[in-house]
Amino acid sequence: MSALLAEVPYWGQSLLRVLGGIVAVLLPAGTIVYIFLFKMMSFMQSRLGPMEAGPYGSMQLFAEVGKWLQKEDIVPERADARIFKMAPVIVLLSTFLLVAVVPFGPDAWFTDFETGIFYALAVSSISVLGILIAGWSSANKYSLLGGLRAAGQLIAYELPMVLAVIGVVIQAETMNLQKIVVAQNSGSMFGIDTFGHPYVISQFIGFVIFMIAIQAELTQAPFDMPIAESELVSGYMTEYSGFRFLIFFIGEFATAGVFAMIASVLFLGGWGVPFSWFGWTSIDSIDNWMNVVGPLIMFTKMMLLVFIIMWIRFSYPRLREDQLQRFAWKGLIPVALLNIAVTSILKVVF
Amino acid sequence: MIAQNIGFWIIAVLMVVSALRVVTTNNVVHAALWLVVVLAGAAGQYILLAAEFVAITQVLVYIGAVMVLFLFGTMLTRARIGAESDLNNSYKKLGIPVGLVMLVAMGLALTRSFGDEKLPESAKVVSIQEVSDQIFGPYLLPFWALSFVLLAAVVGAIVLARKD
Amino acid sequence: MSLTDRVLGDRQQLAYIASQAADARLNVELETEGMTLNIGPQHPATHGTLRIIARLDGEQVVWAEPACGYMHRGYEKLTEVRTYPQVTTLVNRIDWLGSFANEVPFILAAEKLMEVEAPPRAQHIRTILFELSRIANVSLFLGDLGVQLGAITPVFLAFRDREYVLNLIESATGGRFHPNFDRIGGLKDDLPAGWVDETRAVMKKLRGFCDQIEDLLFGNEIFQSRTRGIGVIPREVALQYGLSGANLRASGVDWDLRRDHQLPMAWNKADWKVWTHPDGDSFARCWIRLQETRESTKIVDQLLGSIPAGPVMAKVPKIIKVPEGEAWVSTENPLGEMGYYIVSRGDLGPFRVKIRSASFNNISITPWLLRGVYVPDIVTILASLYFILGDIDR
Amino acid sequence: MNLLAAETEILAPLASGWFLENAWLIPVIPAIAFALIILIGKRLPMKGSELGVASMLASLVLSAGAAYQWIQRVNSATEEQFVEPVIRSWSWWQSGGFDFGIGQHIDGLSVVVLFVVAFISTLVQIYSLEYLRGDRRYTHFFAALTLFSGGMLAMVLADNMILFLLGWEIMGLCSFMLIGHWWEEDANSRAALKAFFTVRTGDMGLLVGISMLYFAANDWTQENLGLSGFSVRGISAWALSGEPNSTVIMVAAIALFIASIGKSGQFPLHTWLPDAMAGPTPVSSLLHSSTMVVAGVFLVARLYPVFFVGLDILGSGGNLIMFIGGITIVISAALAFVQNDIKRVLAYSTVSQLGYMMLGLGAGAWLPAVFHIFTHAFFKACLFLGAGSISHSASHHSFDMKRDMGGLRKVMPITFTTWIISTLALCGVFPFSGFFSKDEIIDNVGNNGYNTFMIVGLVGAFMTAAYMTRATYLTFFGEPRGASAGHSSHESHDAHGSHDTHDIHGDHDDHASHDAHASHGPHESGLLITAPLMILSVLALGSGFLNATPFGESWERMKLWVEPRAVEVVDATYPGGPGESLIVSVPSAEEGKSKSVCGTATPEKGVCYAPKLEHAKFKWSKAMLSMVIVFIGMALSWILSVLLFTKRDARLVGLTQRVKILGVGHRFLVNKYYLDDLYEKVIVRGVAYPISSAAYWFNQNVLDGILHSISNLTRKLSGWVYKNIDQRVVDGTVNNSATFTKSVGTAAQPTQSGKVSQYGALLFSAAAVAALVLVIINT
Amino acid sequence: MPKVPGLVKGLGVTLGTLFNTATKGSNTVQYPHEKETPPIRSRGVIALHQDNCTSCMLCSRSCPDWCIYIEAHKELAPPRREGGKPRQVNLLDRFDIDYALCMYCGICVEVCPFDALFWSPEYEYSEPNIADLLHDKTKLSEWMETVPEAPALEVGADKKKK
Amino acid sequence: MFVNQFLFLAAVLFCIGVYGVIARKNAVLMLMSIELILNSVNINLLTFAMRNGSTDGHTFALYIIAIAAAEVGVGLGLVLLVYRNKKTISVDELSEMRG
Repeated sequence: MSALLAEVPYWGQSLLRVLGGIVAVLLPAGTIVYIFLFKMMSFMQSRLGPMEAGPYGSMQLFAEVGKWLQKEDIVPERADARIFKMAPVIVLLSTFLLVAVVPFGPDAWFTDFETGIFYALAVSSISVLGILIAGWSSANKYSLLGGLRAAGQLIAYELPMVLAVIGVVIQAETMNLQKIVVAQNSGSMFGIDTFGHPYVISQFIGFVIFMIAIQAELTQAPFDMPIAESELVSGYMTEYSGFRFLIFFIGEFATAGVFAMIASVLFLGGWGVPFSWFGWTSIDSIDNWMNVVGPLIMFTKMMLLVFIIMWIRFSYPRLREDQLQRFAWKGLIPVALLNIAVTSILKVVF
Repeated sequence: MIAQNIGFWIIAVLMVVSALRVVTTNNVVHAALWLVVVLAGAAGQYILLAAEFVAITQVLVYIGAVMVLFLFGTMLTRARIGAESDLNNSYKKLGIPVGLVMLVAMGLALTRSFGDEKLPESAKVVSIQEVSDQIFGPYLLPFWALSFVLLAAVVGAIVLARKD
Repeated sequence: MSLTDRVLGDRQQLAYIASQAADARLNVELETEGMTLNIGPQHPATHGTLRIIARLDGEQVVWAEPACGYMHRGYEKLTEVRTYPQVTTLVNRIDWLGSFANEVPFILAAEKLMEVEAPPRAQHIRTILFELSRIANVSLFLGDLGVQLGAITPVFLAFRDREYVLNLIESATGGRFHPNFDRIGGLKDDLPAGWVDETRAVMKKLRGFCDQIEDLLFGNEIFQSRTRGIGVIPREVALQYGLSGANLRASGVDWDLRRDHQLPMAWNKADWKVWTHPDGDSFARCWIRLQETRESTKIVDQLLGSIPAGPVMAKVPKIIKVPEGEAWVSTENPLGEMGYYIVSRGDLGPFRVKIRSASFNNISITPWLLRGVYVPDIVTILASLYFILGDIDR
Repeated sequence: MNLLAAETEILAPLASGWFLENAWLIPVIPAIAFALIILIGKRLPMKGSELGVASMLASLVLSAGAAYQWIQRVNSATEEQFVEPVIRSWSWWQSGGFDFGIGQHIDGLSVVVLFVVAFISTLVQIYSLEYLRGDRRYTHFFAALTLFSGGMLAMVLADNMILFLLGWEIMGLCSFMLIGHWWEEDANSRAALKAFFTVRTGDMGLLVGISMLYFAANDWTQENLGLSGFSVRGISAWALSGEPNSTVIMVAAIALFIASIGKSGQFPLHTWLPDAMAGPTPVSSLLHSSTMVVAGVFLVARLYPVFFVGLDILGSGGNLIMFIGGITIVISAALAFVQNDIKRVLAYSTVSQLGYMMLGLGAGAWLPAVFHIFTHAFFKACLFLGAGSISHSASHHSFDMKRDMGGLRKVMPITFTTWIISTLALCGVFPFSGFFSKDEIIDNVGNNGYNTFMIVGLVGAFMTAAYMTRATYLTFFGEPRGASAGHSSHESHDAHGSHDTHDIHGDHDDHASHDAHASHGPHESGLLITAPLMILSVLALGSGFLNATPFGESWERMKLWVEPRAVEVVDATYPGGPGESLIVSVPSAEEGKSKSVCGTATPEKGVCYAPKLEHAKFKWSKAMLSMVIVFIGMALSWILSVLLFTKRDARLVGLTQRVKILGVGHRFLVNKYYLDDLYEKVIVRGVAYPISSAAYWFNQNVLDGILHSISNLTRKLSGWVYKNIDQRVVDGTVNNSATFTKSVGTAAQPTQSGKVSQYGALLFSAAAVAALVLVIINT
Repeated sequence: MPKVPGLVKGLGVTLGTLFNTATKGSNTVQYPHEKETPPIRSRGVIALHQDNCTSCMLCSRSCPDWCIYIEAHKELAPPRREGGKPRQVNLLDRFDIDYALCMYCGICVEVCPFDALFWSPEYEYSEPNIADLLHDKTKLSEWMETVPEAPALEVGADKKKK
Repeated sequence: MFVNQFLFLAAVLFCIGVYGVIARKNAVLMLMSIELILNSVNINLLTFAMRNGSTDGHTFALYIIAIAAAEVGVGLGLVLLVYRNKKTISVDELSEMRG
């Protein structure tokens, strides 16, 4: 982005970045909600989904937003009002912080952290705070149970997520997301460099673990016990209404989008296409049009991953809380550790 | 440098105010949330001190894990919503002179030792590689010890929290 | 020989021992201060206005008791001031999903008192409709099970295919949910033309639906881990609490009134199987219902081919007065045994009717069953016990 | 330098082989087996014991191969060539400039001990298959036994002191677990703790010694040899280089010797060893007689140059090692007379024999001492296993000789025969193995000019003969008593249950016949028990011939194979591979008086790894003298035993009660010289108690007094303030000052309340004030 | 054949449904835009054939929740045949059915001896105001237009009906 | 930027933490105050690391963070245990040694 915005004054740059961030968060979120939640889920259930607002219900999202915005913002009488109001903002905040490190093109990025992926994992853990205090401050037993469940779950699945990422970091030898993208697209597999080297192939176990962890972090089925409506009546969101619920809602899907973006950066080559197709040699030799096409490629890959997430969400029943924890600690984490060990051994050997 | 100084002072004031709220507020969960602000501020200061990795670790470990544990703990011990009266000792006022005396002592020592010494202007950000060379090189033994401490802590926490 | 040795299978024993261990553990830990959670009366897991008062320790239930009666409508009393034809339209609202099946035992009891018997054609059609209402009922259960366990898709598939069955019932009787089609001495009307072929097609669809549900839900490892070994009801306990229907058969008791009671119905004209399961856990109950749905489609298919010609109404007086006497008839309804005890004094309406509905007995086991389980398991167990609030509260 | 080049060509390279190169596998196999037993042992058909036995067999094969190849290697060397040990090392981990290696160091000493350990471990494990059958923690027992062997083997093979320490500590841990195997019995767990803590006391010495040696030696070894200061080889060379400061090396040697004392049960830390007999008999046999306890001796033998230089061995006036060894021989032999428990007799005998080894090492008789390790292991293991066999099959798990044994020679012929052979070996009767090693020690001690200690050794031999005769008589001769008479009741079983009870004994089907011996009476043990006994007794009889000095030079194979030739190795900065180092000269002690024990002046170019030692010439006259002493001891003891125990001679029975001086001596012995009382009552209570009571008094009176007076004062002050000022001054001021004084008062008054934050407040306020004061003073 | 894991099978089911819906259309109906025709016997609404009603009150009495309100007065009608006595007829003043109460049991239709009541499958008569669900005789008569013919019966039915 | 501005900040935080440890009765709040103290130490370490141009301070700051995590884990385990047994987490009521 620095190259693109060289002529723009500092404040303009900042403004553009903020706007870009909002677009990068809200646009995928809206698309995901419409395509997957409204349409794909309905189709999977032999129905059409919203059809009235706009052609094929395409304006439904705005109708929903309008509905929520005009609903009363109810704060339960015995709730801790300030914290209760703050909680959804914290959740959404973590999403915005998260998107800051995702690269969208050779020059289209917000910040270029050297420890990008580490940063991403760190800020993604902030949302736990929001969920916990949402559960606590609602003064509702179901919410408290939901909040506690969510916190336990998010902490438990953060570990396999970090561990799965380490495999990629070992392979790419960097934590910088931009460099990870470049490493994948300029690499080669078994001497063939036509397809680059997307880590989804060599780090398949890591990819699966990462996707499972994302599923859990997003509290999507089969890991949706924090908001399990048949048990806890939406858990920590029970008491929320109006635009605060909307923020939670946006947060949920925006985070899904951003996590999918990070997964696509880590495992699918992010915004890039294999460099050998166009004869690029390094990141500096990439043509400028990639800054426009790159985000689209990224978006496609993201949608693919979100499709998988949502597909599983609409097909599976949920696990029980103890099964979830057991799965994380006895299944994912050992496998992830093994993956790291194997990866590092292979890295040293080859 | 000016921008950084401004940043420092904003964050510092925020941190001090939040830290004061941590020790004075009469709601445990509020105290935890104020502590989050202090910790986040500390992460900011680390970035000013060219310690990016430590800063992010601070966020990951402190805010992502430690504070969540705190909130967990408070919620499991039925933290009440609203003010609680019995969070402080009867002799809490003793703390003020102690803290002040300590502050004065430290202030005097610091002023005399460092005066208006400045930090190097062009400190480059410490890379992860340097830190890892340190950890797995000369400081390997502490690293091992730390690993054992963590293991012991895990086992200990489980033993403590188990019911049977 | 302890109870466990005598009546339980291997796996069942393990599960039972586990539940007893949970019991013992709870007894030790009773000093911990629990949290009381009111599940219901408005809660998604209770699909109605049932309230489960659960005392929790963490996420574990220490003590639980259902509180019912929020929807009590006083059917037993209402019947006393209605004529016999009017009663049928009331009682098919008891188990609102198994509409037609509610009418049958009442009509049969009244017929028993009047010593009339419906003509064979009417018996056949009654049986077909009875089984259709069972399919409509249980297929919804299969979908709803998914929702209770967090899978959102099965319920839509269930509603989709249940609709076909409801259409059939509607085109035959005129009412989708409350057919009021049964009359003392026969049926209100004969079937409309083309109904038989249509029904055959629908039965095929429903078998497909059963396969789909099996793939989507029953084969799912997560579902199995959520239901297997959860809420184990040993055979003896099931008998002690008076469970009936699939809940009883899932505990290994081979007991089906369709086969065991000699009623003027056509079940014995068809070849079908009573499924039992040795485990007695939630999975067994759900699985039994799935198999029963398949059996029902088979019964319907077979009976459709052998409907005898003839009238659908026996000779009964226009104004129905049931002679003095008492009669008890129960049938194997979708939820379990449903029976009516009619005391008649020779009036236009019954003097006293006692309704035995399955769900009330089925949930009576919950205090025993819910001890020591986790909160999510409450949902599983309630879903697998399968009750209809109307059937509990009447 | 030309000379060097020329000679390199002349000298043939030393033979090596796969077994020597890969000797590191020997400890690794049991370690892996341990992990496997722990992980999957319980699921195996034999509950994991097969893994233990198999791994020990593998180790035995490997060490036998290594021994064979070592002999080949020695034979391939020329007469005066230095036989380079086979050393391989890898870097384990580094931290802060320390480089911790891991590796193997094989020379004659290692090979001998390796073989002994592997051999005895194998037999003991086989023996345990039967002995512990049906035990509750059968799998864990084998796991610990296997890990123990792994630890010991690792220690023996260690090329550096860190690894040595690791093996040493693993052994300590395992012995703790094994002694406390039946920890449900209070006595056992106490014995385990006692052993653990006593040995730990010694281990502190090991740590101190290792660190001292490292810091003293590291620079020299790095510079001259390119080795770390932990390396056994480096330390040896450094000690003999004439470089070290005499005080440093003396202190280090003493520290290391304290570790030896603890581990090898030397006076005054010997008290744990007899108590450790509470463990199962195989444990006693393996750990506390033949292998683990010789670790201390091994330490001295391994780092012999350090002790040699540090403690001035071969000096004129004797040294610490000799003193301790000599004292241990006599006092523990004396203790063995008053024991009724057969295992305790053997335990004290072990202590005494270890004393012999120490005496030998201290007197410069390195080879005889090492040889005694070798022979002692066989006969002592045999004796212990024999004792176990008796208790297992005859005395209904009792070890009490006086109450439950007697007359067993007829019912247990195999056990009896092996016992007699081993006893004769222990007593040092020609031609049993003990004769060749023990006599050699006594001989060499005298030869090196320590006549006093030779007499001590002879007294010890006399006493050994006597107490062993007593024990043999009590066990195998005379009338059967108690359990061995076959009228054992279950009360007696319960009474002795504290020793060796099988926990689920009765539940085990295989034991139906065994369990029936309450009615069947004593019988011979099964093959799994007697086979090890027989093998060991054969070795007890024959192993002495490996170094049979009486028969001339050609029989002294141990000397050839095991003893390092004291040589100077040139160009040792890079020792290179085996066979490449060469000898410039063969210095002897006679060539001038030099600072270096290698014989010459401080070597300019070369390094030497072992001190030059003399060997005594064997004389039949001396041997006959000691034989006579032994036979006198046996005869006397036999007569006394017959009179006392069978005839119940009126003159002897109750003698200790009648003659006061004897009574005092007896009581002194029975109470083990009151050493335990000394430790517990005098040291623990005498030292710790006054200090703590003084602290308590100080706490109660002085501190409380001060605080109470302060608080009273403040209270009075605030009362005064309230009375006088409150009436006059404005309310606000008054309230503030009153609260302040009140808070000071409340804070100061109940300081003994146990409130954490109060302590924190005091701590921090003190620190704050102190800091302030410091800052101001430092201006 | 190796067993396909249940997790994968489940995904297959949802994906299959997705494609089915996309290609063959959904099972739902976009209601206000397209309407399903209910079966002929559907009990949608009760139609009144005023002419047939004799105000005999049978329906009103047999209704389980008494939602039919009938009021009538007697009048003398001209004789059916010339020279006969004038007949006394009941003239229907009010015939209301309260659909807010009606249980759609159909007993009234069944008991009507003069075929004055019919079932119509029409179902679109919801009202924002509950009071408007009380249909009077005019409204009820209007439904008569929608009453279908009685359907043919299935094979084997007893033809001599009524 | 002055060295002292960071060090002063650390000192202030430290003193606030000390006050918290003294004044608070609730065990969880005491643990939080200890976290304040630990963080002030970390600021010091990093300041000196920057001043001296070395990375030792970073290493130890990381170690301290890890230790803090362990401490909180065990500390909260203790608090929960105490709560379960005593139904209070006020440290003042935990003085059974009071003579």
